[in-house]
Amino acid sequence: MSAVATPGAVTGTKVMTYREALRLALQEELARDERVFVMGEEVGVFEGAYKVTAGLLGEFGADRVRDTPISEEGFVGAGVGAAMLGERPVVEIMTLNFLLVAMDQVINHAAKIGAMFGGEVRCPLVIRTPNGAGNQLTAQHSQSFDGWFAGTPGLKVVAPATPADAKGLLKAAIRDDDPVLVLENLPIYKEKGEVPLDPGFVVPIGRAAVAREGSDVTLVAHSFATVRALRAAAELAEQHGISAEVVDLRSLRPLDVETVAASVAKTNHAVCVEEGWPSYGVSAELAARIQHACFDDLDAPVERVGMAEVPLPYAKGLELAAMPGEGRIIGAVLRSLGVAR
Amino acid sequence: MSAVATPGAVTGTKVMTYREALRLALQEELARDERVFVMGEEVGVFEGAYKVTAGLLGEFGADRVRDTPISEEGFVGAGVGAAMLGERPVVEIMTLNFLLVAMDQVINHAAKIGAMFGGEVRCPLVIRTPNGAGNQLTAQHSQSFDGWFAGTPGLKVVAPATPADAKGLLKAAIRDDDPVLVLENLPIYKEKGEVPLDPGFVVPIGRAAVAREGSDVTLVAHSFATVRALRAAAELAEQHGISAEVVDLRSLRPLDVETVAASVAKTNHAVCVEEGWPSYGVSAELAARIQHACFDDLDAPVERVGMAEVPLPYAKGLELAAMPGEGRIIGAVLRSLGVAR
Amino acid sequence: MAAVASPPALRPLYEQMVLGRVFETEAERQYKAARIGGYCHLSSGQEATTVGTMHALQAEDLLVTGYRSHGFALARGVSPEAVMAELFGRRDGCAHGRGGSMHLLDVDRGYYGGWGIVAGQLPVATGLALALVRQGRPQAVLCELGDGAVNMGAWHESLNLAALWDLPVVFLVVNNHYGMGTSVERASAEPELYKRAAAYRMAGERVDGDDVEAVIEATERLLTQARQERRPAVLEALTYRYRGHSVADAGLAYRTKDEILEHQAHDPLTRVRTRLRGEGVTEDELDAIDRDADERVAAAVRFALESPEPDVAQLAYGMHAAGSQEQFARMRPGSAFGEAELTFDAGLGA
Amino acid sequence: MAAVASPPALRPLYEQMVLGRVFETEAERQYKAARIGGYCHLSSGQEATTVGTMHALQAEDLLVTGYRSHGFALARGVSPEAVMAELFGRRDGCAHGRGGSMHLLDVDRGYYGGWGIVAGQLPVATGLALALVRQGRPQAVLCELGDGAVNMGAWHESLNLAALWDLPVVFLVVNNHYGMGTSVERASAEPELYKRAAAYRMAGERVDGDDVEAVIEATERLLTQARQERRPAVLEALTYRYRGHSVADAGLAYRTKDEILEHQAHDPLTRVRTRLRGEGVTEDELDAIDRDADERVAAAVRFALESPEPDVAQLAYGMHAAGSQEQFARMRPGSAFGEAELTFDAGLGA
Ligand SMILES: Cc1ncc(C[n+]2csc(CCOP(=O)(O)OP(=O)(O)O)c2C)c(N)n1
Ligand SMILES: Cc1ncc(C[n+]2csc(CCOP(=O)(O)OP(=O)(O)O)c2C)c(N)n1
Ligand SMILES: [Mg+2]
Ligand SMILES: [Mg+2]
Repeated sequence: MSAVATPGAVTGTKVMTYREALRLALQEELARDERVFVMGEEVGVFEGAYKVTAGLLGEFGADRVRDTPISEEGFVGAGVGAAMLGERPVVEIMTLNFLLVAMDQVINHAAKIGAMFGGEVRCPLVIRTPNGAGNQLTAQHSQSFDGWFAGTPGLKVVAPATPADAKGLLKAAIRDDDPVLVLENLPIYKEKGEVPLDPGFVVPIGRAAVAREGSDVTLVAHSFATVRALRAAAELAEQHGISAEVVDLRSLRPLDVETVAASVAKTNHAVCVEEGWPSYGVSAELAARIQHACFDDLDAPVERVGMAEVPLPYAKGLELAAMPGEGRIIGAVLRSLGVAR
Repeated sequence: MSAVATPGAVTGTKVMTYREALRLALQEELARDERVFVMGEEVGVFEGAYKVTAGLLGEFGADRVRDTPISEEGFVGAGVGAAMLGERPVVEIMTLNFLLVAMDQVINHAAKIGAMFGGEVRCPLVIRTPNGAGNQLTAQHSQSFDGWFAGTPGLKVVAPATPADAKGLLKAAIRDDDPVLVLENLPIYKEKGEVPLDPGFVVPIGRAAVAREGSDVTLVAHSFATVRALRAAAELAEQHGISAEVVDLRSLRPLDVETVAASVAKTNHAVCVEEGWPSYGVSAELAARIQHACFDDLDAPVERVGMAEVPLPYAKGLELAAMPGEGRIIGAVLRSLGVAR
Repeated sequence: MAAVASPPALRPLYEQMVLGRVFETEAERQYKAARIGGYCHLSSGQEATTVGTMHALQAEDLLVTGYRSHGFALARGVSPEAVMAELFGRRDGCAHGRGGSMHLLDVDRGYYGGWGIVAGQLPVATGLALALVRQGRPQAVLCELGDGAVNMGAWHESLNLAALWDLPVVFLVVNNHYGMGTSVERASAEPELYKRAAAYRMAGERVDGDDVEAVIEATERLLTQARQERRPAVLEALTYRYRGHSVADAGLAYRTKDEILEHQAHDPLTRVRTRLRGEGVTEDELDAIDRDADERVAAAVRFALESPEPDVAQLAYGMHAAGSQEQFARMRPGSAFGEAELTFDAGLGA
Repeated sequence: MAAVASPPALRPLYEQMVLGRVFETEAERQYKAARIGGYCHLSSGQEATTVGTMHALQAEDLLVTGYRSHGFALARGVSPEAVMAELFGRRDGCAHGRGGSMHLLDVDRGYYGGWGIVAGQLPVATGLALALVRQGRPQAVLCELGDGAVNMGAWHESLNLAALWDLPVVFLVVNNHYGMGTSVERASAEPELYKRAAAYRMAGERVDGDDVEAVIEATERLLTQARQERRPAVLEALTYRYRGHSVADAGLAYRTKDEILEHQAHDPLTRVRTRLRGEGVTEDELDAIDRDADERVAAAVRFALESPEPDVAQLAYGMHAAGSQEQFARMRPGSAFGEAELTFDAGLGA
């Protein structure tokens, strides 16, 4: 699997939203491989709760784009079983919060199959679902459990931050022979960017990207936190003359520690940003890896920025106060660099 | 809540197993408070899959010691509802692996109640369950998801390592007005120790303990990993003349960072040990906290020791190779101290 | 509360139903004016079921609902002020602005929320019923859920426990024909949902959820059985949702305008209005009721606008019980993400 | 495979049943000799159900079971050597020593495991049936579960999906009266478990699980419906577990010795033996069958003992597909816990 275009491939790019890039990836893979089918609540007639699958039912029919009852445990498990027989199910979970009712199928079934059965059978299942907060959806609908899955041997987890990576990583996930969780995000769906039109374009799993070059501090993030980090980096440059490098993880398992470590070795400062709660979260693993790989390079402790550690409240003002906004990222950078605000 | 004995209380201690200490705590609390009741699979007639509740059905009857069908989501949720009406349910989950089917009730319900309903209602629920591996129980039955719960705002998580703490923390959990997960462990049930007989004895939530004093390196652990750490510390003293301090976390949320940091400030070296998978695990949070709190004190990167990152295989030899045994802990200490083996 | 025998007075029921309808219309307007955010699920068209079931529920009984709950809260007696203020995310809301539209509650009225995970409220309601039994209280729990929720595992486990343990709980399935865009026939292998009660040897029946008197009769009968004989039951109320799934959904991708109009042709409010006319109530009196509802809702909006926003310093309010602050004291050093500032048990402020 | 019409020959069935019984007896002995570890669930007493259903299952059909599966694996044709070697945790086990007693499988025989979470295999089996339909294959899936599994949410969701989507799957409920120490009556509000199929408009029936011919007849009929008409079904087989829940359980805390003896009085093996005597088979011939089973199992033990232990360097074997190694290459630096040594796709070694 690589980002190299296939011979005689379509070239050029098009500016589209993250949502459209995901749709394009699904459309291309549905057209490419009979074994691929999409399954989930409201993916067909309703065209997706967040419209990612809009138009696919009309193009591919109800067998390839299958509406399900509200039964996450049942249809995630059905995806597991279908994958064991060689199908390529792409299961949509309306939001990550609802995957909690299907945890047993993901963790105790999909993730176990390869090793537990001695390599005799595989489970090429894709689960795609958005995480995140920001729309006053309140405590039960505003969560990010990214690290739980990234910490589960047997799973692969990707979390694209750009439309191009959304297309390339979803396609890579569908073509992968192992279960892959594709973490999307609600606010990121409307973000725009250049997307390669080549149907052969895939982004390899397990490779981070330097989203912005810099020399003073490294911001490490994934998914929507990368968007926040880039905004903070721009402001740091303008307002504070600080040059921040932004490493976009893209994959959480496998985690590309090499790229992160190389950046911190250069900047000597690291701030890890995530949408979720930091305690026992993704930023904990990042800080642990960075302090280990870059012990002699670090001029200051690794800082972490994430969601305030409360169930997300409804009131707009409270929710805003809880979010890992650019202001808090910049504050952490200044703390790391020992600069008074 | 404190460890101070109540006036006119029973004094003295008795040597008993961790299992017996848990049973004593349940017995005392069932006798003390009518609102307390035990519920779970096989807790009554069968006397507990691991015999923790042996004898309680006979003493307190089927209403206080309630056998359930195999329906974790149902009866964990029933515990949530009963707690909202002022009962003090103590729900046993046969092993932590099975809590996966009830995640939604724990994370999206129990943990949310206090904040989401604006403090109008509380959920004094206790869930107790053993984690861990070591008995060839294989991939679906050998897991530790400790960090998932410890990373969830709204929950409290304790993980005692000694019979005395098992009694004191389970009692503290039952008396606490918030949902508390009591993490037990399969191999630890048979461990013996002195246990205070005073029914007023409780161990405060959120306080770590220095289980062994030392000066060269700090081993940070919880639950059965603390037992391993203490064994490793003894061997380090005998075989290598290395003085290891062992900090037993006892609570994972709230996490007593102060006690950990104070120890590392003294030893300048830290090795975090856990039974679970280290990536995105408890040791990640510990390393992240330590590097932040003790940046100037550390003479070497924080090391981590945990389960090999594979679904646990059945074969004894493979399982042993995967476990965070004393040998691997000692190896990490020597690495941290820069001592060749 | 009306005894099982005597027929309920229609006028107060009509007042409740109109209030519900007017409230939802105003909520949608306020949502579009960006004073309400998040998910906002309206129950316009379902008033006979909401008002009828709440009429049958006694003061000491308990109530649990899903997220489509404005109507239930109002009919249970929560003031339009407290509900509207909650939708506005204000301090005087019934959840002090923390819960919003999906998480209304009023413990004093035995209303234990307002839950957002489909079928997640069923195990909770089962536990409330278990607590009633343990406490020797003679009441029952009414647990509302939608037609889409009957395909979740939580439904099965909860009904089995309730039946096995003889718990006083009535599961009210509000069948408004769709779970988002999925019709009952596309979701449930047994589209006559009440029949699923038989899998637990539980009583199950179906009622015209647009006939408020029929709803009251059936609910009272099943609640009485639950209270007196500790027999749980399923009551399926057939009704229809006029608006989209939530305010964000136009509600036409999966059904026709005609279908909606056909249902509106026998609107539950109109049906009661006609009955009242028959009983000699004049158009003027009925219009007065409508105007009164308009005024009550307008007053609720004024109240909500004046209620203060929650204090950001109270971000973690209610998360943990009093005394927890001390337990968390040692988690702070080394924290790099402001957790240190969180306080759980301070008051809500002036 | 016998066609639906002609009665099955009893002798090969008896041979299979005896093999299953002898294997379990030996497995218990080996467990106590510490050559087998973990959880070990025996199916002694349930042979008519295991052998009968496997007789009805065609070569191209698929099989999924729970963890009490030695008998199913053997009756499906997995060699006693491969099963015993798996219990011993050896490289020649059907899961190469990775799965143990609970996770047997044999993909070549359409046996997709061997699962340990109660009811967790039901959604998986439903998905296998969905794949059969998508691939236009005319076969069906047989999914085994226990009486305790029918109270899990996964049962409900799986049966609803299977019925809603017309999937070719037969859910075989092996009702051995207990889930660990809990009798069916204490666990299920509808103790006639097959009746729960009605909640999905699905066919459900009960069969004497100790009568191998009755089991074959019912299983063949339901599997044929599943294959030809894509109609899923529930088959409840009433049988009894002689030993404890697992080898660790004496099995007497929740039932009496008399109850066990009473069931052993009409032992499924004895019943077939008597029938064969009636057909003129001599005691000597029958004893020869028993001796032959003893020898096959003894040979399996010898084979297992000689099979090599898995190579510790292959700790992560099978976890990830070929090619994954490269994806994980950059996760290693900074890793402090030996993950670097894990290899997924190297061979199993000699
Ligand atoms: C477990 C879970 N899955 C999905 C959702 C998203 N969701 C919210 S409401 C809804 C439809 C529910 O329909 P129904 O039960 O009929 O209730 P109604 O909205 O018609 O009142 C869905 C799928 C959820 N909240 N929880
Ligand atoms: C979700 C879950 N909860 C609990 C367990 C522990 N457990 C293993 S087997 C078993 C009893 C199952 O009984 P039954 O379904 O009747 O099958 P049988 O053992 O009788 O064959 C239990 C409770 C489990 N494996 N999975
Ligand atoms: Mg509905
Ligand atoms: Mg059983």
